Amino acid sequence: MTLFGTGVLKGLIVTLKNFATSYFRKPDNGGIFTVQYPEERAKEIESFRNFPFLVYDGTPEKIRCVACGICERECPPKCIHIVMETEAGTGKPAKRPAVFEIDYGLCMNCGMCEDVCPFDSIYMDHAFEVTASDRTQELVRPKETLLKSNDYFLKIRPGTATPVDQKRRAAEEKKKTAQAAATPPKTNP
Amino acid sequence: MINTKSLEGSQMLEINFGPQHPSTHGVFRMNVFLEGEKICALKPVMGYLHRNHELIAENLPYAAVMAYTDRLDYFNSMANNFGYALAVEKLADIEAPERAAYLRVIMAELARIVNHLMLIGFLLNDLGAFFTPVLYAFREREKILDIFEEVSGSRMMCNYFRFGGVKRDVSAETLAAIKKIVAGFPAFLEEFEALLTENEILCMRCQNVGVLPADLAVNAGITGPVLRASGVNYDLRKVDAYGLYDRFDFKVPLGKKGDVYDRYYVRVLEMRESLKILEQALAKIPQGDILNKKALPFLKAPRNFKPAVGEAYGRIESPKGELGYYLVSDGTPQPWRYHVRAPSLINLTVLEDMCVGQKVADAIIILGSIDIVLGETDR
Amino acid sequence: METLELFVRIGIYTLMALVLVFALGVVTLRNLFHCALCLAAVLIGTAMLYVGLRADFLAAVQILIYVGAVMTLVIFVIMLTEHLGEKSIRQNNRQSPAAVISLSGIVVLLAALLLRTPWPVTDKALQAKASVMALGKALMGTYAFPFEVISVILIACLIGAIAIAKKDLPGEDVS
Amino acid sequence: MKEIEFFVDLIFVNAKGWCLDLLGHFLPDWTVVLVSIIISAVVIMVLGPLVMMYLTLLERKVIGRIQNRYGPNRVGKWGLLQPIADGIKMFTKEDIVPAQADKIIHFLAPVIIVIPALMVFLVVPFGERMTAVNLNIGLLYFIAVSSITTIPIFMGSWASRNKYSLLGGMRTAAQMISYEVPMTLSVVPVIMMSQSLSTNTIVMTQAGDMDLHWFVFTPWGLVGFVIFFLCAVAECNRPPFDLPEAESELVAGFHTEYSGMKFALFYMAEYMNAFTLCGIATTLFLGGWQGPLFPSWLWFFGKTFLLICVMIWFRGTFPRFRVDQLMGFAWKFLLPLTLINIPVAALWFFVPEQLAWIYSVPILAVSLWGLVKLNRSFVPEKRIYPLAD
Repeated sequence: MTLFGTGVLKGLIVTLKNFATSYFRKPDNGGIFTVQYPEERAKEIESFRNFPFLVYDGTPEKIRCVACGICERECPPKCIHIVMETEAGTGKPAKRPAVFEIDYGLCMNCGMCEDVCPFDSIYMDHAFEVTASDRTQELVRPKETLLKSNDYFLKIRPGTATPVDQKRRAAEEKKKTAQAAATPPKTNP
Repeated sequence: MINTKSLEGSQMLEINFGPQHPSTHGVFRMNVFLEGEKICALKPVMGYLHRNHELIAENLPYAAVMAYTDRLDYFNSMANNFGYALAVEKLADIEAPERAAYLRVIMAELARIVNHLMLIGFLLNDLGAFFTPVLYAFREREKILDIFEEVSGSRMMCNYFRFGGVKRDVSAETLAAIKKIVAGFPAFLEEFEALLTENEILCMRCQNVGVLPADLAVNAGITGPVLRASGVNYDLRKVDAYGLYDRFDFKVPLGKKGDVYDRYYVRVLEMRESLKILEQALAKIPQGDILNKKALPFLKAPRNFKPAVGEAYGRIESPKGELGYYLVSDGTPQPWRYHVRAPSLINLTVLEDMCVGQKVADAIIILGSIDIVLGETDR
Repeated sequence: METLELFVRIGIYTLMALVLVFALGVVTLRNLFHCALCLAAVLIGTAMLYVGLRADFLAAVQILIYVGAVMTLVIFVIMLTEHLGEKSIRQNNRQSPAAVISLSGIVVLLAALLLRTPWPVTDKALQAKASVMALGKALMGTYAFPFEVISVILIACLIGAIAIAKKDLPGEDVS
Repeated sequence: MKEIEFFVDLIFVNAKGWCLDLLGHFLPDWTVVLVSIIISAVVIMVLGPLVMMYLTLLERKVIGRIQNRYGPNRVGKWGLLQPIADGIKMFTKEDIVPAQADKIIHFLAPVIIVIPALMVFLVVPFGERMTAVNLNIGLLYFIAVSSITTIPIFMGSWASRNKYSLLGGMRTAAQMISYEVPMTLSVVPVIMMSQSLSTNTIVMTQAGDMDLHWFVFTPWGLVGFVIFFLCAVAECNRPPFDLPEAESELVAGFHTEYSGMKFALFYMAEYMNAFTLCGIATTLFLGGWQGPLFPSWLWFFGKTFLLICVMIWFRGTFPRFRVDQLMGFAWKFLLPLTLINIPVAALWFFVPEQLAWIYSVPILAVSLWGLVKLNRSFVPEKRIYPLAD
């Protein structure tokens, strides 16, 4: 038979121990596990996904997105809005988005757009400090704020970006050689 | 504003616990009739968090629904994903490859540990402890959530499962990290139990409070730890042996009385069993594909996934009970009918039976011990 | 020092006035809970008057018993029975003129009696220190018998209360 | 050496003396008496809130560490300015009064609750010759004044017109009345031993050699101390006896409908009560300001804060009792134990010390064991959980 009151004392000892260990133990070993946020930051995990962003190569003009609208259609909460640009003279579709907006207030960070995009142009970002004071204006992000360079993409998610880059380079090489093959070689007279 | 209503002829105090109340676990309301501190009648009122989950799902391709199932029981999205993936796989006759199946079990069991930890923490808060058990639970949960973030990209809304597999393969380092967590967890459980299990105040408060007799539990369709605490041996991991659960050696802990204390302790023991499963799974996990070849094309084009006309019911032993997904396909990319059997909702039906005759303080802990998440209850 | 004594005197008279005002409140206020609070104030004021008369022990006991226990019980009962004390009660009825007449008669009678009675202030009484020890000795020695009788009454009350409370237990159902 | 020690001991007393001497030169006699009262009053008025402010910080820090957090550490070094920031916040917050509330009583309740909390400071002996008023009924005064606290709590709970407040108020009344009984009775042995109700005399009788003749080092003193401390925890509504506020059940109990400074006053009273109760526990059982080497006021504050830390430790560890168990604990467990404790202490007075040890320890142990046996509902059931396949 255990003495009445031992359970209570055991509990007191546990909390006393934790009080003491909080001064010298490491966080993963029973020490203080809170992170002092603005000064310290939690370890950034590569696969972390927050809101989507658009990738461009080199300069913002060279945008990968061709405004095909697949992400717009597949987005479960329908937070993407795309309008394709038309060529100034001809009025033909220019395979470039004139408008590309994502409503961050609506987006649920599921990553569907990233999965379905056939042109490797939309990916999930790491940036999570996206507060806004207005729900309808500031949280609807236009193309300009969504665009981020490929270098940034390589920096935050090297594991995803490097194979994509290799694939794209290989495709470009292939295209070049195909072009080279297609143009008839100059025949020597 | 304040009035006493007469109920069954006697004068009683009617109190609304919630929807704005610190311990109704979200936006839940209990309409309680009190005589002094004793509860004479109790009506649960729900629906404050209704988000039209089922109708949204019926208008989306099958793959897109996965992200919404995360939001059902937001403490263990991995288990929700598992159930939905099983249902769709049954409908379309796809099987997950071996490695993916192992990963699914690992994630589901980690989710179970997270869920039980949170439940016990918040139950203790309902009992009046000042956040200490919750924060100890958070300390350990944090480590598991880090794993979830590493494999799926998100800590709570994982969206990790796919039909015929999982979203992303798990690296050897991550597996090693899981192994480390599993190895270190028993020590934490010891500490946690030293703080709680034998505490006289906790025993006084929990033992013989909110007793749920086994026959009532079975008749009301209660599942999960609440049912097992009443002494009924019913665990879908054993009954259905879905996934790979028939390959692992684990036991089902059972309670006797079916009171709050049993419900608390059965969950502690379940965490220990989960650790056993995790150890075995981590030891045996093979190399290989993580996605069935049949399902691969649908990743890029979810709308091409059109299962044949038919119906399927996939169910798993979620940490809260039997979580079932019922799907009817009419051959289009969207399900024709989609229904969730939410354990939180069905376990809540016996709340009044357990509470009547107890004190106000007991109603709060009984509600806490059922383990409801309003996202799942209201959908 | 005389100035100080004047202050004390002023203080005591103010206190007396306040006690009277609160006492008036007890019988005239329409809300039962307010009446009870006024009564508590009267009791505290009386205790303070005792302090002014250098009867510290009596003051402390007055507060402990009347304010700490009896008033708490009274308020408790009001809250239990009157549904948050919302009901306001009528403080007068048709019999009030008659009551005023008879009461004023009693007041006149009492006042006459009080004024006629000599209140001898002896040197012995002024010098006697009402110390706790003396009180204790008196209670345990000279007045031991009445003291014990009161305790017997209290025990009888306790047993009676238990007997009344016990009836409502659900276990002992009358067939 | 001795002189320096004596000087440090009486530093505050002497400071006041110098002030009065200085004023005595150019002021009439009667004002000096008034000034003396005013100085004591101001010191107490400042000490009370100051103690309360830093107790909140201490509590948050200690509980933070218990829970493996830092606790407040942003405002000032180690969060030392946090109480001031809280105070500013409380002052600037909107004061919300429910539409149906009884406005006057709703306003009066938090004001009145602070008065007894401050008044009890009068008889707490903070150090040698540092009792504000050396009443010969000090202890009785303390118990009487602190029993008033129930009424403002009632006023607050009634005037709010909120059912949670009402339930909280009911619980407070029941709890305070119940715990006052064993608390008062647990003090009786101390009064018998020191043959006085004056707090100063009680401390004096605990001097002995090395200033360590504390009552807590006797069996009846230990039992009395534990009971008194548990009752003190219950009296100031702190966990595990915090039913009147029971956050998870009654939102905030009797002060559910209070905000801003009114809420802060309730809070202030609670913390000041915790401080004074710990101070009185120190005075009665832990030898008050008695102790070797250090100055008397340091001993007093050290012991008091140690007891307060234990209260905080309780808060960081325990779940809450239920209403009926709380009452049962007071009436069925603490009360009989105090009643047994009184004759044990009385016998101690007449019997030589060695013999007294020999009989009193077994008596108390057996009665403790018997009470546990009689209160079977307090003892946890042992359960075995089958593991099915």
